Amino acid sequence: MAKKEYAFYPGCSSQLKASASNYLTSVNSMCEKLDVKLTEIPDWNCCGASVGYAEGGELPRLAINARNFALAETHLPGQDIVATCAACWLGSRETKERLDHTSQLMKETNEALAAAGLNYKGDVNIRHMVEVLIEDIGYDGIKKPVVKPLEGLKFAGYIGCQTNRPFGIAGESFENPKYLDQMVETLGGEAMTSYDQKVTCCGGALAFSEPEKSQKQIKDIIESAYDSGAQMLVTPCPLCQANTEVYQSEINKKYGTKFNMPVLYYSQLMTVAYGGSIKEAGLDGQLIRAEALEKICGK
Amino acid sequence: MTTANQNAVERYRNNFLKEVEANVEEGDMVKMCMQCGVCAGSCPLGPHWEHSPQKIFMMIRAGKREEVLSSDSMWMCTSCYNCIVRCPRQLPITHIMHGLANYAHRLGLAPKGQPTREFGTLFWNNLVKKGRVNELTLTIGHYFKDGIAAGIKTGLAMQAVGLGMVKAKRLNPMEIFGGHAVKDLKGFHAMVAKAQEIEAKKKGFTA
Amino acid sequence: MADKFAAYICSGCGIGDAMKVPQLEAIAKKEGKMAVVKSHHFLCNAEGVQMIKDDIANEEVTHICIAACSRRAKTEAFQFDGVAMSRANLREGVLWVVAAGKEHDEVRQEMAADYVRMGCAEVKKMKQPAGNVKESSSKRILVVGGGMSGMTAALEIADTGYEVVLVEKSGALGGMAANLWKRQPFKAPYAEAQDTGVAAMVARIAATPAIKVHLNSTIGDTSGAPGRFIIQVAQESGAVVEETVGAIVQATGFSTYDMAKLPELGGGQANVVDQAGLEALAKKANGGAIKRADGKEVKSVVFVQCAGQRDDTGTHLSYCSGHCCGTSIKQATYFKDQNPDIDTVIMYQDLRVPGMGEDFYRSAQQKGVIFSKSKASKVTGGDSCNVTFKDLILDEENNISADLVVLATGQVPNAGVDLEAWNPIVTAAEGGNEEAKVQRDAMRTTSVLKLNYRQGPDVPQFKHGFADSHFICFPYETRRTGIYAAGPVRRPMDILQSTDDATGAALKAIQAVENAAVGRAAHPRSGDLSFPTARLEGCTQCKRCTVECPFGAIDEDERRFPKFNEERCRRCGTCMGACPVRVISFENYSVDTVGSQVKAVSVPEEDEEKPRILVLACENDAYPALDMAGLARMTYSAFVRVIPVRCLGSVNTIWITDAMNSGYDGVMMMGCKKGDEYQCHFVKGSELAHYRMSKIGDTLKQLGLEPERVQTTEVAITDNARVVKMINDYVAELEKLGPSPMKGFG
Amino acid sequence: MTASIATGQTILVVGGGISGMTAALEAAECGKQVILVEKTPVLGGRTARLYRYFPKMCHPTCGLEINLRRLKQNRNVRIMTMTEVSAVSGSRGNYTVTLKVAPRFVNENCTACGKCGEAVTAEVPNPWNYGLDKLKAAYLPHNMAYPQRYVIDPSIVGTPEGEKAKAACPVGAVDLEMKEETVTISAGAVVWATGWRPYDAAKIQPYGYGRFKNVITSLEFERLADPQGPTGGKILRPGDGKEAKNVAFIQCAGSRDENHLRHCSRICCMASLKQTQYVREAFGAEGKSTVYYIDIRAIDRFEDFYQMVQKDATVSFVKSKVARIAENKANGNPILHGVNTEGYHRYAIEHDLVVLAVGMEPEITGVKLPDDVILDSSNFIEGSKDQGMFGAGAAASPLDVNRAVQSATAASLHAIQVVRKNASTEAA
Repeated sequence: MAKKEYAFYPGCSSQLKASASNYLTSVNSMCEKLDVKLTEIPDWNCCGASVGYAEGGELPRLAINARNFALAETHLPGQDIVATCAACWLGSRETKERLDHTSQLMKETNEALAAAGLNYKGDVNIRHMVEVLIEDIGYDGIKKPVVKPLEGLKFAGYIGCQTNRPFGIAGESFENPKYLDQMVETLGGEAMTSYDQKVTCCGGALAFSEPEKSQKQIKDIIESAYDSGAQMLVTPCPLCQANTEVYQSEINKKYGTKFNMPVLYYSQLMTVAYGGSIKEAGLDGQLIRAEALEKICGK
Repeated sequence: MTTANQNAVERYRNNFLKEVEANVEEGDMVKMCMQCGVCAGSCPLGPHWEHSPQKIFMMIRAGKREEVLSSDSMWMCTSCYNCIVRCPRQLPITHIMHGLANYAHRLGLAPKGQPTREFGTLFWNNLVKKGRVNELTLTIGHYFKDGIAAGIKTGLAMQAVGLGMVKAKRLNPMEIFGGHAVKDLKGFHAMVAKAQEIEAKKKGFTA
Repeated sequence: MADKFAAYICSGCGIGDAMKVPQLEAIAKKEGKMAVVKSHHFLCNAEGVQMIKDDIANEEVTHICIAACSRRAKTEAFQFDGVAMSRANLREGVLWVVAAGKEHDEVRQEMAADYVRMGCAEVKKMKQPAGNVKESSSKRILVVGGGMSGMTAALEIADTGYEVVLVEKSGALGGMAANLWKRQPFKAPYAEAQDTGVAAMVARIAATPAIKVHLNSTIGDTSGAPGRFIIQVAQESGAVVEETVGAIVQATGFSTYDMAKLPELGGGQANVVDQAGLEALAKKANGGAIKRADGKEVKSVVFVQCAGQRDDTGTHLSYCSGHCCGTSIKQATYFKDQNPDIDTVIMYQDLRVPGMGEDFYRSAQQKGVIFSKSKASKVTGGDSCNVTFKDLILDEENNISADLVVLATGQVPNAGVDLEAWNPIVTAAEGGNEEAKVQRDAMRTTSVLKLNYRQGPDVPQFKHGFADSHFICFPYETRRTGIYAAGPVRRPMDILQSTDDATGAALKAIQAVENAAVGRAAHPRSGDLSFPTARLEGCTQCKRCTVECPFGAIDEDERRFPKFNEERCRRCGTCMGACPVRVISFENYSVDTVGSQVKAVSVPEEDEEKPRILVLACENDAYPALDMAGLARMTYSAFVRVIPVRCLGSVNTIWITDAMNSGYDGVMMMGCKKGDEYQCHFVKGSELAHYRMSKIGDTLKQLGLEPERVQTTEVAITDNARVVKMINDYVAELEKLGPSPMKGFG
Repeated sequence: MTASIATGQTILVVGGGISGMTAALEAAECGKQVILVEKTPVLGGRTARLYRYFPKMCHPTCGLEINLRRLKQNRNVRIMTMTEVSAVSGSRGNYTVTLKVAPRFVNENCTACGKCGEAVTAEVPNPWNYGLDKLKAAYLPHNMAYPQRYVIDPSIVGTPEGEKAKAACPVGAVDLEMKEETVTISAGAVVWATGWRPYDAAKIQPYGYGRFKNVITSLEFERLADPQGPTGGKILRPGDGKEAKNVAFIQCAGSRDENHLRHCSRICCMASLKQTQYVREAFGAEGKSTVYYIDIRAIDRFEDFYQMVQKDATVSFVKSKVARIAENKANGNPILHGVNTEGYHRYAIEHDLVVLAVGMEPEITGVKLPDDVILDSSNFIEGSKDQGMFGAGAAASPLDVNRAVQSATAASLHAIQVVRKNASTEAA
């Protein structure tokens, strides 16, 4: 298989020792096994996420995303930009759409970029790692390197919002996307297809500003996962991962629940199935340890 | 009343819809709403809205400027995009809500102490400072938004979580002294400043 | 050529296995008196059909009875020119509905035998309708009304090669549409108001020799019938021109609901106009800024939808005029297209722009027209108008001021005289009531068509004064043959629908003149060449036929005898059913064709405990329902004998009394739904039957019979399961009653 | 059949629903030669599968019976079922049309005696009931099927089941050797009366059609209410056969929606109002109907019907486009989530059954039409540039039955005008 190369946009949360550093770790191991080469966009900056709107306004948010595009165009010409973070992907894609459709905004954006000595020509292509896996590698490609099938492990595929709406993964439905389930099955695990909260919002950035409201959301998400018979949650989004994992203890305090469900990234599952170590899979980065998976690594 | 707000009132007299079309992100789509209410029913935080999106659109058409801009409803948006994908008129509702919130914020009409307003501001300033988000300072800044006492309180409440994150190498105490940043900070800041300047001019903000 | 009768009995589809066909043949020969009797194992296939054709050709057979499947089946196969034909229903009517098994062989055979007897008896009384080709029949078509619908009809008729007489009461063609600045879009992309096209149509009409136009003219009098209507065209000058036409399209359009009736909405006050008023202002502005009557440029306008419409209090119009939402949208864009800064608000409760109108709605929103779901309660006119309304979304009372307020009032049809009101007055007038005579004459002056019909001067109205058809599948099934309403006179509608409607009416008018020329019936018995004749020497001038004819086909001549206008007749036979002295009949459907079937049935003696029930079933709904019961292999009592009738209205009470006299135990009549939402395609057939039967109670008593022995029921075509239950329950009921005391005396 | 049978004076009508039958009959009753082609084995189209019509609540099969009788006795119409148009060439007054005739595997000898149906055991989904039930693979499509002739489902041809059917037929009507035929005819004018099809409800994801058994379409509901339907007219929900007494009707399911159909399908409001009366008919005061709507489009005198339904205590109205449907796993009831926008009232209401008032899309969508045909933004047929082909009924616009018949009658006259010109030129 020829090496596939992409311009990598890890995003703030996936940096070293950041909240999704374990995501980064596992993505790197996963890509190694799949012979995918990721080259970080040099000097990339934050996407502004969604909540940046309050102070950021429209054009500044477009500009900071365009800055990443411009850098990618210059330093990694011809390579698709690949984001692992849902917010980074969405922020970038929205910026691209907006600039493609409104020449006025494109003009103003480049005016701003000029101040940083940059210019965006408008021909980057933005993709999420999940798209790369499904479209470029394919499920067969994902299956090939499997050496330790995740036999007997039950996962609820929690997709969340921003990898699903408004763009979503080609061929998937907004209300019932199936790709995580299919990945889990491909890796030999068992997908809880009856899980009915897979696209429920975790509260996103409001986890900080409106904890009660978003923790109610998270409660439903975890509860339904238990109801479906899952042992673990798997997700493609760092914010979803953080919110659903970090606040379980809080929710237990508030609602007297006994939640203790590991929340993992698809990339961690793959790394484990590919024979990676606990460390390579970033399993040591779990607040709620995924013993069942660690056991497989130990095998 | 901020001068920006004054100007807006002057310029649009009683036609709030025109004002929104000109100054609010995607505001020119507000007029296309047909009041079906699918957005109102699709929002995860729906129960916490005083006015649903579709109702806000009607209020805009009805010229209820103060009521809309001082409302904290838009601030409930979690950016889940359910409303966008279901809207039969394809209104970019999420963005309009963000736009309205930002506009109200810029005019100084947004509710004081609205937590998301404050967190959002904190977040933006944090990312602009270094070009990348510093999760530690962000978190601390957030906990201490209501002053030391409250900060320590929430801080302690979340201590377990915090320590857990540190233990899991997903939160770095050292970040408090610097941490991740873009190398060309100068250029980055110049760019952001420029963008803000253009936008302010366009929308009549006195930046 | 002498009549020669033949019966053909099919033994296919299992008939031969379940019934003794040779015995049936014998019956056809002996009792049915058929000259030729043959059976075939597969009568409907090429060979069987050829056998029949050969007999017609070589044996000079003129009348045939096919004893096989239902008259509704294998119609392609059993289609023979120049012969009269009856069908005895041995398959759907016997084989499929009588329970299987030996124990039922006897009753099954008896049933089949009776149907063969009945088929033979019927065909003996039948004549092959000759038809009635007119040497001189007019194929010109009168169009009344020169608006959009009338002009469309006229042009479409002319384009099809027929001559048109177009009568318009005003001094110019164009009607309401001529007063519009623009019309709603009627073609993709449905985004912009379009030119009305009136001028072009007027020019085309002027350039079409086949269209003769009478302006400033009305209809002074209409007499005759399809193919020979005599029209007196009354001109303004007082002069009268006579025109002969074959059919009529009534496109007399609508008037706007009078704003003055809406004082609470500012009707009559300054700067409050209706949609027509706004069109006038827009025409005046001619694309420039629209100004009010006082010359002030309009900077803000509010449209109030459903003004005096959709009113359930009984004060104003209860219906919706359909076009008004689209019209207000169009009018709002008049302002927006001229100056986007003009505030335009449309207050609606349900925005009704069906179909592609949705694109027009979007386009207006795009232009900044503000739509507000709210109900206006009060409008005041003046220099600054004010509208008090409840915003139904924001759930609050509010008010708004505007330079101009437009009320979307409704369409009121120009349909002429309401016959519901006319009939009692005429009856009174005929009774010699002088006041009524005055009323009648006054009323007649308000008539549009001034028909010289026994049943009134205009076409019957359906609902809210609109001259619409009663049927969903058949919008052109009118109650006056050869006269077709088109456009808003028959239903509230916009221009797009009107032009479609007028084109359809044009076709029906053309069909009507072609039918009239050869004596062919119009829908629903289209193609029927039979027509009613009366032996006037027997007539008692009771007028029942003239009064009860649902289509106003029968007038009274100077001697008060019924005067049949065959071209107006729809061949339902209601007159035949009405006639107490039984002098009215069709060649192939008469008191005898049915009566002889009733008598042909062999009624068992009392001790045999085999009741006989006569079922007279409407051929359109009840008879198919019975067929379908057979098709579904549901079983019902073998004691019934079913005779299909054109309509229960054609049922003459003599058939009932004959049946009872000959010892039947009961008679069951199956007709269509009656009442306001009647299903009867001959309007009142079912209702008349119920009425008539309610009257024969006395006759039954004289015969010493219980009234329960005669039942009149309503059956829908979907009732195959229900009809089986009805029959079986009725048989059970009659068995309780015991056998008819008349048995043996018949 | 050869081209000689049809000439430039022949009118081709495509589609045997009420619009096609009307166009064909009106022309034929004006003395014109007509060829009526229908894709399915029977005439009648969509309307024949409705239980009742609004606003009269009468039965469509009543009008069907009249139209069939008109057809049976009119020799100007040649009917071809199981036939589709595969190509049209030529121009106004002189078209050459290629027809594809699918094998029925039953010839005109068939007397509909039913022996083949009795012999066969294999079953296929019943197309007449939208697959809500099954019927024998040798079948008469329905009680009023015309032509009244059986159909052998292709799935049993070449199997022992097929042979059973053949063996059972006493008149040699079963012909398993039948092949698809291609026929070429000429016609002066073409009327496209190809009708409509329901928008694919599964595409309206938040409503879970296909995921939740008790969410059905308005057309399926017609079959449930019809005595000739799969439940014999009992309103039993597909999930568990339980009586559906509390029914939700969701308007604009696909219509007025730029994610689905841009246009308003016109009939759905009235159809749902009508169907609330089915619920009343079935359960009386115990029935409960709730209509979720954006605007109730009961135009002209349909308004009377709306007002009548509004007065019906068993029917309530909620001004709201339902946001999403969830399923109560315990009892299979759909739960509707949304907001009543008249004053902003949030709801989460449970019903026994949800009926989606699905929109109309032209059946022609996806069919290769002659380039000359003009379509609007929703693919409804406006006509042809050469003005020799015409759209009629629901193929031309989303129309109710009454207006479809108006439209078809008008199209019929336009077709007559074309062939008439031919006649005069040919005579000259």
